[in-house]
Amino acid sequence: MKVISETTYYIICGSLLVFTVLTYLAALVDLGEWNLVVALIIAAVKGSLIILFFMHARYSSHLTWMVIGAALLWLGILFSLTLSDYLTRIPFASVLIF
Amino acid sequence: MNSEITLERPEIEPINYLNARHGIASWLLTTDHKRIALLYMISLTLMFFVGGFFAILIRLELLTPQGDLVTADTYNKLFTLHGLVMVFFFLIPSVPTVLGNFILPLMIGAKDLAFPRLNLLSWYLYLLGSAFIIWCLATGGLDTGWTFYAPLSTAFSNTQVIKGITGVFIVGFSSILTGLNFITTIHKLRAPGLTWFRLPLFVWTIYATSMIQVLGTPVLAISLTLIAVERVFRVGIFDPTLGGDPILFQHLFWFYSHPAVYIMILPGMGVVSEVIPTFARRPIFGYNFVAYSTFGIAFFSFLVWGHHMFVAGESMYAAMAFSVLSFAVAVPSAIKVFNWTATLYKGSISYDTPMLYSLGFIGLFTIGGMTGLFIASLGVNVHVHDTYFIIAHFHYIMVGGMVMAYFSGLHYWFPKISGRLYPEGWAKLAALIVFVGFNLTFFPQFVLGYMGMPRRYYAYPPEFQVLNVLSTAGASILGVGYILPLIYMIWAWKFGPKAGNNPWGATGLEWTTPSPPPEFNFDITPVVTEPPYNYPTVDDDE
Amino acid sequence: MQKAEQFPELQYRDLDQQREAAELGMWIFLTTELLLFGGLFISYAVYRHTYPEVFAEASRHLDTVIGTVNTGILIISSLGMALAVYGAQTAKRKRLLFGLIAAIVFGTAFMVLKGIEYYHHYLNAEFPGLRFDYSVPDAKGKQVFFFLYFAMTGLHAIHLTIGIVLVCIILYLAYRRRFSPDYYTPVENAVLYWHFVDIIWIFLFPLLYLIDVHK
Amino acid sequence: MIKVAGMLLLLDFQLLPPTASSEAAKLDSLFFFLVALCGTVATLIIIFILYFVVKYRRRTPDQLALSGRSYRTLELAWTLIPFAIFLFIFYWGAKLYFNLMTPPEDAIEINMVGRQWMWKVQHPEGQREINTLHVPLGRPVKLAIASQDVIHSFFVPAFRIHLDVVPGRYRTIWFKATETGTFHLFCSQYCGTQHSGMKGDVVVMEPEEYARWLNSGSEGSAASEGQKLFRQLSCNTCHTGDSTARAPFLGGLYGKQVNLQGGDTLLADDNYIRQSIVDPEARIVAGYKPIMPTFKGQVDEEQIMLLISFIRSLKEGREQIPPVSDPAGPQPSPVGDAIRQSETNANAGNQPRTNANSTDQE
Repeated sequence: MKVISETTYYIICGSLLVFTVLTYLAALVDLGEWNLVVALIIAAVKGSLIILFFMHARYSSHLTWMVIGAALLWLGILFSLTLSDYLTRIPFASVLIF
Repeated sequence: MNSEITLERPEIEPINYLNARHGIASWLLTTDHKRIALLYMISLTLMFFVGGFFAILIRLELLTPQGDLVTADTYNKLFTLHGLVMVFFFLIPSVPTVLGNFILPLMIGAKDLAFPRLNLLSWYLYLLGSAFIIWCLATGGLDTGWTFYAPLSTAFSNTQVIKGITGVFIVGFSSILTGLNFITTIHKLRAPGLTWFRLPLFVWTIYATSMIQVLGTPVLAISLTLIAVERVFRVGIFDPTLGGDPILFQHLFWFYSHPAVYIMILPGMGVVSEVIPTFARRPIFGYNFVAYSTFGIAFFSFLVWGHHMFVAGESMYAAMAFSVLSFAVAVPSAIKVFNWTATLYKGSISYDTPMLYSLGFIGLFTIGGMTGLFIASLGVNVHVHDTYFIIAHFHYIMVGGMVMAYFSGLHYWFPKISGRLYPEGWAKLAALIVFVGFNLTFFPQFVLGYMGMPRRYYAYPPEFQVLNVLSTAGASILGVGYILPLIYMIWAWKFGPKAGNNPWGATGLEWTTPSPPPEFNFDITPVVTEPPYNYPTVDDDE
Repeated sequence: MQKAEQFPELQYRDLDQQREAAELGMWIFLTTELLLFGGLFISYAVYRHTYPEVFAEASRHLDTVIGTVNTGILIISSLGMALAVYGAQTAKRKRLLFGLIAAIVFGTAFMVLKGIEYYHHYLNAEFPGLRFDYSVPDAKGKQVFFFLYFAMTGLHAIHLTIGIVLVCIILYLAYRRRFSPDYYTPVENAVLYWHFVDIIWIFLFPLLYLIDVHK
Repeated sequence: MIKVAGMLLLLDFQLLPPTASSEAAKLDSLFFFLVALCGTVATLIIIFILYFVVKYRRRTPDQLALSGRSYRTLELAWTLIPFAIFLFIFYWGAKLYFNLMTPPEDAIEINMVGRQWMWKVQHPEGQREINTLHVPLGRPVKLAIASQDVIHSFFVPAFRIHLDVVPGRYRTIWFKATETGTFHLFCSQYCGTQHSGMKGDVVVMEPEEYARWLNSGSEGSAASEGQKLFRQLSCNTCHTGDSTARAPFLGGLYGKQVNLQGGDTLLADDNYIRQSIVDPEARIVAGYKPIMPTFKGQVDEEQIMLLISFIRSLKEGREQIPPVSDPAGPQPSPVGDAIRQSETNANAGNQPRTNANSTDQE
């Protein structure tokens, strides 16, 4: 198992904190629908940093990468197919009422 | 059957996993995958007969158009618990936990699963889940249908929903842990030389099944948790009067529960892929295609859940996408059926019981699969949705397919598990009875469904009676066919003739160890040098 | 004690194989955890699509300051866990113990702040199921938002609590010198779990706290 | 065997449901195509299996199999050909589905409410019935169905239509009956204890007979019932129709685009009006304050349908809104319908017939 230096950990932690502040600041600016996109991109970057360095995925086997890939792929299936229903419902006039 | 070996066997029984340790604790605290498989087998058999008992009561009630045997409430509880017990406590765990647990490590030349203690924990979770179901049953039952549709289950049913959900939730975790264990085992503990394309197809199917268990079950767990929270705290995540959307529950539920159908059928396909080459003495036709189609099924199974909701209120366009994907999942299934049939070509075929069950499986699975095309087609679905057509279709897959395959596997590996042979004549008779009884039970239900008999009806218009009577008659025959193996297998376990290491002359590592296998399977870790199903053949003169 | 752990279990060829299997098992477990949360995230997506304005309005009832501070706290606790692995790998026992203790302290701090938030929501009648004011405008969408808020952060908090208990056990074992550069799989797996819980929060934070805060 | 044969004769045994709608026949052709296709393939597979099993049976215990080879072309063939066939079936089925989900413009609109455990029907002319649905022969009928409690499913086997009724929204489906008679109506989505009791009849009548039936014992049209309710609930204190009113003007609203606060526009259909009654603050018309109280709990699904019928009947003009001061106010104009208009002139109010919503005209 590869040993990652302490310095790397400190740098990653620092950038995560910076990104957190960035998330907050980005939310204060009115970007319309892009607010959500920006927030999610920053979150994805932070998540990737944690997976790659804190969780050592960068130095892990292909198998670990396959597991991560499968998890994300299946999450994607759950999202895309469920939303394929909700985003195309207009012809049914199926607004939620009550 | 190799009789010489039996004769030369010395009087003293060699040490095997059954007689190596004694006492109740040696069973309840065992980490031996073979013993855990037997524990599972006993508990599953129990649950199978509990579920079967409900089924018989359901069929008896449907003998007449009026409701006369039980009350409507009781009937609703019967079909709910029949579904719940059979799906979550029998079909989903059946082949993986019993045959998979026992055979998989033997097949890949491993001494045990990767996490033996986790394996035992899975069994205890299964027991705990069953205990919740029994508790739920004892305190009044459950009447939401095994599908737990909101808002009926959250705001309207006044039965023991929470206990039922807890039971399913717990058994779901058992299923996840089993899947996790199998995946790790297959990746890490294969014998030297056993590459992916030298794996028996059973291993492929268990791997694909485990993938579905690991990736699908958590979503079921969270959706059932939400139902429970909504019910207990009167909040609304699915209840429309509080702002929720009941269709969302169906999405989450079927995200797991449709692939769950393939959790049930894939290992059955694995069994059949083992049995047919053995009794045709030929390598399986198109090994690569069968192996890939296993993964094809597992992957596509996650893309089709919306076909349960064509008329339930999902968007028309989503329905179309789900419909075309549902047709796509039929392709790999078709590939398998064609390849099994082609394996028989030029074989040396014997008619032993496992083979009879497997041939029955192909026939019934073909019918079940093809009626799936009817349902995947949007137009026909609008008519047959929630009718007996659906009931017949999925029973052809689950009972005609899966239970046949489970029986096939039980008979096939019975000599390995017990070290003894079952009585062939009785077994063949039972196979015949099951086949006839099954078709008589469920074929009329296709007709009933197209005629328009809705599912979960306890009283029905009189013109449906004839077919219902036929179905009930078939169910009683089927019941006999299921009890028979129970009797002769218990008998054979004690009194059957010794089987020897390899009674079928099959390939595969599991047949190279003694029957029953020793505690740690292999004294020397085997090294694999040849492809699977490497049966010798003679040149074709034609 | 330490010696006994140096041998692989019976089914493994060697310690490396055993460690790889344990790591693979842990990653697969995290996959199931991700999909467990996935069910809540997709519900969130669906309802945010259904009630966009109500969600934005309700989001303003959350305490952004506590949310931001908590994010930082969790990241620092993750650093502690990362340092613990480093300590275990390099046999620096102090680093190992210090990292674990830091994670426990910051994890607990997170839970305390979360509890304060929950209490405020309870006082403001924004706690569906316990105390919720249905007479406010758009009560339904708001109810769904707060239900999802409590479900998501609640499930996260349950995971974090399990994580803290787990780290306490690891800390005890580390204190008893059970780990060495040859054998530290439990540390590694606990760390993976902790970071996973952290990642979930990193997504929860903008999704719940920061909807249209600029308005 | 004899007994079964006897039962076949005695019980008027049948294998297919009646085919009583225009779409049913189309669906049956797809169904029989599938039966023929799958039947052929399944029979072929079974014949192949039986043939191989007999021909290549093991004659001596140690007989070996004959050597063979793999056929890649064969594998590809039985992968691609089924897929092509499947796409064709998909196309056929999808076309039928699309038809069923898109009602024709000239359909008669009938409202239904499903609840534990009955079907309530409300004809636009005011006739109400429970567990029976009368429809005319040869005219497309569009059903708008809502559920008051759990999910139900509207199922008429003879018409081959099926629709899950989800609480909280209207769902629509249509059919055109092609045969007179009485047909089963089932709830097919499990809905609680008396699920199997939630069934009824669809009665298809000749148009003249249907018109007569509508006329008999009618309590006044749905629109007039709705108007009474409108007054009872004091809706007219705000929806006065004045330019100074606190609430939007409802005349001619139905079927129009509405400007909402926040700049969105929305079609004022059944679902929107329903939402405005039970959850008024969800979507507010531009220029108005969110002052309307919710009527959820005060009106049930049927009453909401009456109110919608009333609003639908309003044309552009002010005089239709009953003034507060005149509780006995003028009779409203019922929803127009050619059959009803020819038969029920007596029931018509003092408004000119041109009030009828033009989309409901034949």
